[in-house]
Amino acid sequence: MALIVVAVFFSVLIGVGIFYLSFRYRRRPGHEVGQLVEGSQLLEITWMVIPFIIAMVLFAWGAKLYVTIRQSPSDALDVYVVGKQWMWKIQHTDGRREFNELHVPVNRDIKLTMISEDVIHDFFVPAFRVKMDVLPGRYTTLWFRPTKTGRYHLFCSQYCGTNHSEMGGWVDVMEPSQYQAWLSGGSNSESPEQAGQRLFTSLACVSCHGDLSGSGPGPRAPSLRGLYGSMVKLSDGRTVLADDAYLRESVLDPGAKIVAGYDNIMPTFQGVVSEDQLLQLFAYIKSLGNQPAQNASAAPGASATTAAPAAQ
Amino acid sequence: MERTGSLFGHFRDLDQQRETASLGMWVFLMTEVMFFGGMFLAYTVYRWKYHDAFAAASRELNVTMGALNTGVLILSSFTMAMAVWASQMRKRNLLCIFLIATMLLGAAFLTIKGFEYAQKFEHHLVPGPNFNFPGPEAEAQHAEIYFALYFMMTGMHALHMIIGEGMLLILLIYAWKGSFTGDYHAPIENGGLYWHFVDIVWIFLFPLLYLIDLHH
Amino acid sequence: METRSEHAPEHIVPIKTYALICATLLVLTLTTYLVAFLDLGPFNIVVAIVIACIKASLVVLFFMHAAYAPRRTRLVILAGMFWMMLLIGLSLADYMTRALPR
Amino acid sequence: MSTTTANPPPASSPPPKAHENYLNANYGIRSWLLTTDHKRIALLYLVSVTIFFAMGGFFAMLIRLQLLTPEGFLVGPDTYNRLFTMHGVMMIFFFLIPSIPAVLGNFLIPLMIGAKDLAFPKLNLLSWYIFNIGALFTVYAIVTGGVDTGWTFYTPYSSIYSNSQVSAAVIGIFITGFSSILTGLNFVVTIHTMRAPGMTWWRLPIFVWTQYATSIIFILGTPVLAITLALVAAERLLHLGIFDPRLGGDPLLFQHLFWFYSHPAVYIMILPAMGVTTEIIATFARKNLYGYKAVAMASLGIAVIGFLVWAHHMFVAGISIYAAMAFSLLSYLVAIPSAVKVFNWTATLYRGSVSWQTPMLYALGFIGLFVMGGMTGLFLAAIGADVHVHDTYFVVAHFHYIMVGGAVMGYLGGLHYWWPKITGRMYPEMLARAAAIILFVGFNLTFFPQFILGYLGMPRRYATYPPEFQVLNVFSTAGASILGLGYLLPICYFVWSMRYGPKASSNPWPATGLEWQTSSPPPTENFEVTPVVTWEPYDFEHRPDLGLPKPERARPKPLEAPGLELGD
Repeated sequence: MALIVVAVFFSVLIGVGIFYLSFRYRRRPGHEVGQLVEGSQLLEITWMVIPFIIAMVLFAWGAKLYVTIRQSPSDALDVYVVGKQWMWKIQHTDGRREFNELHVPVNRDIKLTMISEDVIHDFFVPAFRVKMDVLPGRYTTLWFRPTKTGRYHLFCSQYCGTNHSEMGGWVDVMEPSQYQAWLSGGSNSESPEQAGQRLFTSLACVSCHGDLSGSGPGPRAPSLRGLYGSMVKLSDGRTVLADDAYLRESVLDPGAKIVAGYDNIMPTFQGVVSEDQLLQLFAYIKSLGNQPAQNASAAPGASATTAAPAAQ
Repeated sequence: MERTGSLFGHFRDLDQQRETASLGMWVFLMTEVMFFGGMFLAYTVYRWKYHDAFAAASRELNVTMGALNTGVLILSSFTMAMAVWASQMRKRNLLCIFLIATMLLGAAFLTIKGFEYAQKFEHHLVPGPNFNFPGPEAEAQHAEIYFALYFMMTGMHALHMIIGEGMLLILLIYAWKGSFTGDYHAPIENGGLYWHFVDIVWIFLFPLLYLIDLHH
Repeated sequence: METRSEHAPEHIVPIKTYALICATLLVLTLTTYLVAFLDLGPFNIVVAIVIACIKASLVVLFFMHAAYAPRRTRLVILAGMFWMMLLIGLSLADYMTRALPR
Repeated sequence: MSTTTANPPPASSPPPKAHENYLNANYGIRSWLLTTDHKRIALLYLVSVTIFFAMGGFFAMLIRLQLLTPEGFLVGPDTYNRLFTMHGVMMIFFFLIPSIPAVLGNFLIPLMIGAKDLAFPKLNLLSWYIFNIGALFTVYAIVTGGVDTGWTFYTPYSSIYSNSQVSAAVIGIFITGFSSILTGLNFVVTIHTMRAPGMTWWRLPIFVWTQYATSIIFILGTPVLAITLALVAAERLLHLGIFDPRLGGDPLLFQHLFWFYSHPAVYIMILPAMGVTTEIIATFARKNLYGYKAVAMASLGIAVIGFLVWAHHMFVAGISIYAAMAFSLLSYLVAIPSAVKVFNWTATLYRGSVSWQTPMLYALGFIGLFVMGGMTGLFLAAIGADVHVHDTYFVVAHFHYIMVGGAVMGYLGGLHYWWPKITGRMYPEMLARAAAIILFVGFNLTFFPQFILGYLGMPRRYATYPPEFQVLNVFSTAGASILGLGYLLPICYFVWSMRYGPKASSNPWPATGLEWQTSSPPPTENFEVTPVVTWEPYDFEHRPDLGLPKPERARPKPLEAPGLELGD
């Protein structure tokens, strides 16, 4: 690492410099007072400019890496993570749910969409060099691509209360075939899409948004078919991307962004649906894909995301 | 340190003492700027995020009372400035009269503010378990943040007013004794600076809290 | 930073100035109150802030004698303003860019 | 050519017997508790911060014991969380922040600039009382169950979920904040208006420059912390949910506000220590400071740029990518003035006459540890690398290198350096050198393993940890016990020397500052006659009053450009 080289170089430079100078010019009889040495502007400027250049190089390197870390690739495998005191609830798009353990296939980009039910947590896998805070009330994302199978530590690294140090577990990186076996091996719980579809009916979303079987709009509200990843035109003229954050806001604070041509009649579902259920609803909405042709070009990334699990 | 006349022992002369006192007060006021600055940041962030809820919530405030209070406070600033003037001109009686006027105006401000607070309690607009805002639930939640900020900002301002009133009372007692009508009136000047600062805070609070979106 | 030379003699502001400033402040208060009822779109807030800044400047310059104060005092005032802008500006730099596409 | 009008005894003559000084001017508890003498107030602060340092150190000891074994050696997680929180709160708010400014700064600023006292002596005493009242609240929080939020008080944990004594602790810190504000205000005004004739800005000792820079942070940063903590307290006590995520509140808003103060607070700790180091290096190299103006300006530069970098504590907290980049760039800029200081200190040794007395050991140790701490800071400022090491023991090690290796080393070095001035007595030199070396060794043994631990991925604030981290933790605990011994030694011999130490002359080293021109300990009024300054700072050559021989060569040629760091 360039950083270590720079750090060691300067530490040694200064350390040796200090020792050499303070030994070379140690106090001896006949050498009781130091000599007046005038400052040199050139020297001052030199040792301002050189560290500045090094700093800027390091900055550029760090920033480039950071952008890579923060930008998830579009064809990543989606996994949803809900943190709460003091456990991780993990939900795969194919239906398996697990706690404090995350099974992923090797050599595949994995994208985590994370939210907290209570305080701030932090999803940290030292072996993958990734970490991201998990916030209440807002989604954050994290991605990585494991290249070696094995079991790796998973830690919560944002202090979150009494059992903070117990809020961890393992990331299991498996061969794709093993992963498939693991996926199908779990209890036959319904997939998030199915659960989301059930919620969609039981929460009476259908009565306004329609049953989403066709591509037409619902009775009093826009159809959600093909919504995810598309650009939505709002009544105030803005256009926004329908991502997780947008869906979340639309369910919990429906008045905030109103689709052009519709009235603000939707009640809030704050306190009615849990974070888990929200993610199930989104999974269902996503599973409806981007069928309407006019949206396909608007969000190529999203269509790939939804297509990915189906391909397996 | 002993004091000779109005010069404290660790200063060389009265000029140095006066400059020191004035600089000290100004520096203190800058700490106050940062103190309120924290709340202004919170306000700006939330107003930007939840503009509509803030607008709706601000319409629950009594704009007339707010405007009236602004006027009262500006007048009190004027009387305070006159008090400093009286002290500089060494007119003791006038100084006391202006100090009393300032205190009365300050008290009037606090009384009006008290009525406003009472109204908020009656209308269940005080954040907490009894908060009840007419409107959709999400908007009500954001309105609760608005009212939390409203009470925090105006509350801190009112606290500064109350401290100011206490300060004025002490200044009045010394002024009555004639302490500030000689060549030493740094306390009156500094008291004035403080009072004007509190006025300035309100000058910003009024449009930010009361006048968000009145044209509906 | 020649602080020694700044023994400015005490400046006494005439009453007339105070009265004029006070009247201006009251008029501006009325203005900001009335303007709030007009629909200026995004400019409502701009007008409100500008008027508040003018009022605050008048108080600082004349009631608080900053107009006659030594340079050092004005430096202190500017530093206070500048740091508050830093606090608000740099924080907003985060909030305003969060929703931007990457 | 250069003498003061003030000064009685030349450096070589013995101190006059039992002259009246600030210590023996009057006696009795009232004369101390109601004093407005900045020197006595400094000693009051010394007592207070030593007590809080001992408390914080005690918590640290328990923390290290707990981490001896993976499953936790001593206490349950609940207690452990309280331990590290109280360690942080005590050490940061009640020891590190007031240590050098309130003790050494209080004592020295008026002496160094030739004033009789600070500008507002009563305010100074009031600051001490406010400090202790705030501390009482916090101690109350400790004895009634403690606080478990971490010293950072992140919402919503602190505002909603924690069941511990958050309110009392937060109110305590809020109150103590005003002590910092008033101290900073006092220093700024004093440095502006109370300087003696001839003491121009460019003749101020660097220690005064750094205190000035520190005071700017006190004044402009602390109020923001105060209001932030007030908002947390209001949320807990009055349900004013400004940060409450259930209402739509933003948990990052608290972090922005908190770090706006708490990052510059790091510079509150390190800047004065840099000032101390500068004084010591010039004195014990008996040479003018290399690049005086650059060092002075670097102090102000650090204070100002230090305000622009706070969000580097939030790179993985969910701030926008753009903001993260801006703050990373700005963070690197702080490295420049810091580097300037280090290079200038090193260059000062060139052609000096270096003696390895105790304060010098601390100062050289400071430079070494500060460079280590600063270099690892580059890892944290590089946003990409920060993602990995953030919130791990790497960060813990980094800030202990800065705060303990930097600030505490500086504080102890300063105490040794000015001890003869403060008490009029010398400390036992050999013992003190031994203590300095023990501290240096113990410190590195404690905290260097933590860099590795963090790099391997051990998160901070863990009461228990996976077994593979045990070896390094045991090293760290072993180092901590050596470090603990290193702290006990100075406390013992300082107390001893107050009564039995050999009497110190007014200028034992000798040094050039004004504070050495008055007797040791100084009289209550500091100087019999207001001194007039006619010499440039750290000028040993033109100061016959110091009683030093003339340097062998009269006129050295200016130092040549680069290559200097390597020797000559």
